[in-house]
Amino acid sequence: MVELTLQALFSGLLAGGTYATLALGLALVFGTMRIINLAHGELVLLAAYVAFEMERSAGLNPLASIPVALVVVGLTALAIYLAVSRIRTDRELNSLLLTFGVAIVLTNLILIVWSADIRSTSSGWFLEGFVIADTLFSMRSEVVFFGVGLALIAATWWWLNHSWLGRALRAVSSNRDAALLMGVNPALVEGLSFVVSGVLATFSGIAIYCATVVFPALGHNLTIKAFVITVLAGMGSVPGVLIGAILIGMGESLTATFAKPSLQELTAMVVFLLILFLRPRGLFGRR
Amino acid sequence: MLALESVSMNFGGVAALSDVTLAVAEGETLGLVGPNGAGKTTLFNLISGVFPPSSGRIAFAGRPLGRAANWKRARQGIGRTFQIPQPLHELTVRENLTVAQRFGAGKRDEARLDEILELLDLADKQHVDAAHGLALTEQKALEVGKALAVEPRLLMLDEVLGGLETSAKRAFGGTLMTVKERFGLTMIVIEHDIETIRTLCPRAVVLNFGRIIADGTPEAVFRDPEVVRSYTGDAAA
Amino acid sequence: MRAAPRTPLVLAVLLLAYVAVPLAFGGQDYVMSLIIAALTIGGIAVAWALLGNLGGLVSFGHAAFFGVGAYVSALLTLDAGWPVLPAMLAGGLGAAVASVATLPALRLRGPYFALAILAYAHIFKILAVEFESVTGGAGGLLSIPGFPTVLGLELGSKVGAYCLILTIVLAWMAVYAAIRGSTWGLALRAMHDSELATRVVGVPSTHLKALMLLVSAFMTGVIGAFNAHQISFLDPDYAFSGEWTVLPIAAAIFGGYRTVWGPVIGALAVYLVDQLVFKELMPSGHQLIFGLLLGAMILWSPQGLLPLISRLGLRSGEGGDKEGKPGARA
Amino acid sequence: MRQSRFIKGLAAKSLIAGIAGLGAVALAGTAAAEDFALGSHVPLTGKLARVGTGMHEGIAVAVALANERYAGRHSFSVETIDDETSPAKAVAAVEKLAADEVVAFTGGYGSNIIGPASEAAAKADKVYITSGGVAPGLTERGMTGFFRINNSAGYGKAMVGLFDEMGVEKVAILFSNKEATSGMAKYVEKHLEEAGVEVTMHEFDGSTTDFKPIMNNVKLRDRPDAVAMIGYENDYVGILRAGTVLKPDVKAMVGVWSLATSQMNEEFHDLVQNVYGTSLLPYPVEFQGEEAQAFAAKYEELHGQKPDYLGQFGYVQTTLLVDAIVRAFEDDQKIEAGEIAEELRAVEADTLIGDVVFDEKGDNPSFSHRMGQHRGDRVEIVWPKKAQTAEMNFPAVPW
Repeated sequence: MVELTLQALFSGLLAGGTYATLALGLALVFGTMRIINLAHGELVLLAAYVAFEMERSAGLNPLASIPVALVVVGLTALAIYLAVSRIRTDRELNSLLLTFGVAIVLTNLILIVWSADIRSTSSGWFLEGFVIADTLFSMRSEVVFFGVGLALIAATWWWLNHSWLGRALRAVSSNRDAALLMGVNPALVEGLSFVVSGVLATFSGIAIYCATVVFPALGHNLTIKAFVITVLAGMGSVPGVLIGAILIGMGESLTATFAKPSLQELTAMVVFLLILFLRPRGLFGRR
Repeated sequence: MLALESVSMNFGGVAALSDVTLAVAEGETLGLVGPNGAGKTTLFNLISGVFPPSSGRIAFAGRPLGRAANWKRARQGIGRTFQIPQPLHELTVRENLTVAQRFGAGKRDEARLDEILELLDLADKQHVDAAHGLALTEQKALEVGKALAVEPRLLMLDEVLGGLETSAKRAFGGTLMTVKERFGLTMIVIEHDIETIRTLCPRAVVLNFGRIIADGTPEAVFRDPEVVRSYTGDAAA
Repeated sequence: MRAAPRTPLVLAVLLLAYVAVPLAFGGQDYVMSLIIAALTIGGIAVAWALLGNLGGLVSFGHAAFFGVGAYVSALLTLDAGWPVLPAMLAGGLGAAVASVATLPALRLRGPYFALAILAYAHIFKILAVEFESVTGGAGGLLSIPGFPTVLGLELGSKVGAYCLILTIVLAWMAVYAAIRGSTWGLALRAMHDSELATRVVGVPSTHLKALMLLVSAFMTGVIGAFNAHQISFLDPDYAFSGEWTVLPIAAAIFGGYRTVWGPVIGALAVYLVDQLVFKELMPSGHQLIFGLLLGAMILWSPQGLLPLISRLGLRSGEGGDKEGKPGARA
Repeated sequence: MRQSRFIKGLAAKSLIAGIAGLGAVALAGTAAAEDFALGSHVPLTGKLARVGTGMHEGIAVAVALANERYAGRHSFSVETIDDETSPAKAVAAVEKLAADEVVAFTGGYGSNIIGPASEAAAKADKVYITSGGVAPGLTERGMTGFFRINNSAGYGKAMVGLFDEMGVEKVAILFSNKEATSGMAKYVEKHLEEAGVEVTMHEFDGSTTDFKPIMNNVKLRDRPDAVAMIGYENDYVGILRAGTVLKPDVKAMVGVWSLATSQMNEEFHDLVQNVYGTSLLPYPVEFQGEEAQAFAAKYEELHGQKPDYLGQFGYVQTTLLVDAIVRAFEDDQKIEAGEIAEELRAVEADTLIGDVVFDEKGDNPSFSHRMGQHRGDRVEIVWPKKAQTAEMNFPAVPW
């Protein structure tokens, strides 16, 4: 019993690390522009497929394909931003529909280019077990990317709070007009937030490629999970994303262990709705 | 008609209204004055139920309003305007009034709408897009018209004369008096212009920093040293 | 006042739909099937647009109501022996009742509402899987009864099913038009951009929105029930499939969701062109076209296809690129 | 390399579609022509795109080989429509193909899609043969023109038979909450329990990626002798990875479809070692007999890869159909659905997937799958005994 609980919590914690990286990109754009990028999951997936393609055709380790994936996903994110920035009326909803369209396009492009087969890394190193005290079991990839995720979250947090650009970004998110007066170009900053979200999506995609399997239809699930965590965290809270992600991860693994694995999804959805209804600003949201 | 009892309102720790106690008699026209940020509009928002007060009680026509929703208060007979005109989008001027009448007064009475439009000099514009086709004076008139269509007993006007030229102001002030007489209204009027208050309101209440600092005839009130200080201190610009 | 000059046009369209289409395509089952499927999407699109336009609520989870309607109707006919047509109405009611569970979402703003409803669709699907004793679980329901013969018209035939779905869709359009033309409709349209102003003149905006949600759910539920009896099988994946959300949205956006005709025309255009043209060109992944279309419409003509056409036609008259003059929406 | 294969596949598809179009036109022109157009709907997009494509490729091989076999006498083509894993589109596809006057239908994937699609075919008075849906209900509908060469009982028999031979006493079943998988899980549960085996059930959602919590439950609570996995590729990979990490003390990991395949062996080589799954043939395929070798050669020629089980099923069902059509046609130069059905019902064939004999419902009761086991670069057939290419390696797990 204790062992089961500990393992469930440990698994949930590690899953939470991956979820956090996944959600942070979405949360960043959401925080800056009030735009929910429904194609975020597809960006993550795109990174995974770039890693797959590099591994298959050039035999590269997934980690080594990060630079290429960064470029591909970053440019795609930028392209999405350029499209979204053209929206003039009712940006909040129209951007939702637009990125929804982009998501459909990306999913089908991935299907056409890489087919519907499931893909995952063939690098055995990532899949080796990592065992703590003979009771807590995990894969190396999970531990590695948990660490990477923590580092990315810390870096993003530091960047938002201490760098000039990060502060500009936060200024734009709280008051676009005031930011303009401060000499910050909101378009530039918003574009930047999309690119940074692309960077985060890249790492998330590589992590998922190394730990689990990817297939074209996965993007939608990823977006939903990211959004659930973003809502749970609350607008603009970077630590909130981490904590929210870990809560969701643990909630899922506890449900799978002690209730019924098929109810995992239900847990996440119910938590999501409860937060929306009872505490719409999220657990750690400002405002 | 209206009674406020120790009403306070805080926004995130900042007191917008503190301990306001105020009674308005039936048929009265009360002028509400004070510098910007004194809490005048907040008071309107509390009475019309945009948000509930942090503490205190408000009673209308002898009954406590409690936490009744804003649309219910409209139906009970509280009409109000907004300082920045808020026409109902996508509708014509007449449709604006139709909606207000149908939902606020619970009936359809085209004759009365005609009368309101006529009184407010909007008859020519009744089929114009309310959100995009009106001049400022007309927008202000529509604000009053929507509130009247609700068939209120209490009408709260938030700077409906603000921003108008002197002659227009005078004419519109006259219209308001006619309207009040015609429909037997109790009115609370927020206005910056002392002259307007003098002509429209037998009684004036001055708010500053969320507190009532004077209450009496306009003459008496505007001579009150504290009122003068509050005005020269804040509203000179 | 609005309908008067259009009466001949409406009559012509009705004649075309009820007489010309069955005469022309009645013998070609597959064309009729495509049209039926397109109208099914169109019916959801009307319900979606009613909620979007009048309620100001964009939903990303109409599959939730579609699925509930389908299950309720299918189970009533299979287990309780109900006749199909009353069961379909009950399916609509079931969806409306299910939408009561989604009422708390009305407090949420735009995108939050959209995604909250999506969460409901997920939850309903999981429940359909888990309550196996009632719903048949993941295995679903096979051999759901088809449509009866009414007044000599065999609704189970292709032409019959076509007439049935056509009637339902037209009825929904009529309901939509009637609500929109009423004072309620005025209040609902006004709410979209000026909610507080409507409330202080006595409009119970949340109640009205809730009502629109219920009506929209009811409509979608009946369409879901129609589809269940038409296809004669259900399983959770199919009944709550994202397709029932995606295609209607694309159709409504494409046709213009602020008009009564737009969603249906959009559905017919999008679905038929996709199935007859794009599918030939791209055997795999042609849904891509939907995505492109949706994106392009949002960028260049968020009011839909009809305004786009009229704008292209009347280019000289338009000064700037300002969207949505009220006249164009009425 | 993969990509070029795909493009070739596309080219082949469009070529086939083109030929089919021509064939349909020719058929419509002359009623007693010797050109037979078959209709096919398979999912080439959507959730089942991968498996649909596999069957599609097998059908293409069957048609190509039939053209060689009957060269000079008859020609065959197949017109395929992507049903996008949607029942409504499958029904429309069947109706369109029927309107194009195809002779009969071969294809369909997913019981939920085959159900309505085959009903549409029956309405158009056409024979429908498939291997894509194993739900028992499909052959219980009293349809005379519906044939299925496989069924869930055949899969279940193989899995239960293997467990029986292993002599396990306790089995944990991990299954996806989808239609085919949950049906199969219940079949296996029932038959194992009847055989006195203790069973624990773990139902998971199709979107599950982390199987460690489930596997840990299996390891610490259930402590079974063997784990039965009933899902799809992504589930198998997840379960096996969880197993590799947690190393539960079990003697065997057994799956069903899509597991003991060459593709899984190549792409998840270490992960699937010693794992069992249904498989008709060993890998690398040792095609024995002329037909099997011809099939394999043609498959490689057309699709640039070794055939998998999906291709074999698609091939077998289509070949049976083609031969029945020819027999039905040659006696009186007429194509009649009833006659094709009769010919199919008279079939007693030893095919690539084993014996095929249809009962009056169109089911193939003699269908029994075989179990393969991943061993190094090979997949050995280990059950049933008579089809064995190697003794099973038991107990053995990937870790």
